[in-house]
Amino acid sequence: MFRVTRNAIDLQELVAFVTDPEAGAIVTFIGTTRNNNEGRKVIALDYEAYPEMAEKELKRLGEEAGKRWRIQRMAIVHRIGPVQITEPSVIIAVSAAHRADAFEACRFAIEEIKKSVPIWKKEVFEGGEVWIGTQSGQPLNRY
Amino acid sequence: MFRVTRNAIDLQELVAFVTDPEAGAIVTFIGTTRNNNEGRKVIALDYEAYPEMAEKELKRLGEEAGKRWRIQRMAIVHRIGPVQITEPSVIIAVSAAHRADAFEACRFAIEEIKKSVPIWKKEVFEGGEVWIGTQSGQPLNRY
Amino acid sequence: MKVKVKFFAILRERAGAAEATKEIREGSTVAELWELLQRDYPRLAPVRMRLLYAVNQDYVNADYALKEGDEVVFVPPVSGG
Amino acid sequence: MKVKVKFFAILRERAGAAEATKEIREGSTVAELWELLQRDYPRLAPVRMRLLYAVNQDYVNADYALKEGDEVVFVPPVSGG
Repeated sequence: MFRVTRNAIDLQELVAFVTDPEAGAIVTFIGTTRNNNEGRKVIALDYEAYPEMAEKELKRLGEEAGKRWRIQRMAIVHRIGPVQITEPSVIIAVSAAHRADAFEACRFAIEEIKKSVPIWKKEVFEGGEVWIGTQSGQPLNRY
Repeated sequence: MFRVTRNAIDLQELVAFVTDPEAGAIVTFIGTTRNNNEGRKVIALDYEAYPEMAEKELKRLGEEAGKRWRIQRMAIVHRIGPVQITEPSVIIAVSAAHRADAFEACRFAIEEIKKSVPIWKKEVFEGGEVWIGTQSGQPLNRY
Repeated sequence: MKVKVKFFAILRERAGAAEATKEIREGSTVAELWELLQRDYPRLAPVRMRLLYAVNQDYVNADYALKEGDEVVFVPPVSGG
Repeated sequence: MKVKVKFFAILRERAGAAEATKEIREGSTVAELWELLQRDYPRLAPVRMRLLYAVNQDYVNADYALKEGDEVVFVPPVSGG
């Protein structure tokens, strides 16, 4: 299950999806909106995606995780639109026979999402808003 | 929240407990009964605890995690009694401002549980049952 | 030939548009398309950030030669999660 | 003096009891109590595994000197999770 949605994410649905009789471990990562960032008081995060490609990239990284670790199932759902303080913006669930694989694949997934999946967050803070990740002042250049 | 219970564990309750406006990440670990172990076909696991001490040790390891990583909140609930295939025997939830702390503290918690918390599992498999962890043939000796 | 461009996030805001159709000469590269778009949308020009390029929902290099009907996206630094 | 012993898991099954009260001489250590218990419960003797010792819900060393009313648990290798 690799999905981008405008709705609140249902943790139980993801955990049910990855539950497997061959699995002894399920690890989940929930990214939530934090009330502060770099000294700014955050009001909400507002996510935008290139949805067709984002889902394709999520699926691709799930397949890559399946090559690197012995996992049973993986689910990733990323929310777009406004996400209030304490609400989840992304949930990853991974099941595996053994816990090390579940932990490592889950960690890999969130790191990869932050590198390659076309989703962007705008931080709405007291006094303004800013697209996160675009403030590096780097010249136009392929990574 | 550090608890031993005979009831099914409620993942949502733990996640709600650790949800915190200062947290950007929640990592959960769910240990589930796997249908096989060392070539045996597992029917169920049956857990027993020294409950007062188990809860004390869970609390102690939560405090230790709080010293080692910058975490917001932690919850651990371990079920005792029979736990069927795919059902959770233990759930750990950890919130932190940043994901690395949440992942590492959660991993630490499950590793410590397996080392020091007085809970034992008996594996009920096709053709018999066995207390896990007691088959080492090591002489009586303090660790 | 014509290609379709989609703008997202900071580029969408700066372009003032979510989509555009652009007539370009056969064999133009993604980098050349970006140069042309900066003339059409002058507020894209000062965007000094690392962009990635996607054609038909896959990342490509700057020298990728476009074809009729391609869907092109200039990908600002991603920040999901 | 009297101490209370609780048996869990494989030791509970082998002792055939979950609890026992044991009269021991003043200043006995945990290790000495274990020796005595092996006589009371012969099926504990062949248990060749690493045991930990807990008194009043805290781990202690084998040479811990017991006091009246202590709650003692011999902890078989744990296997929670």
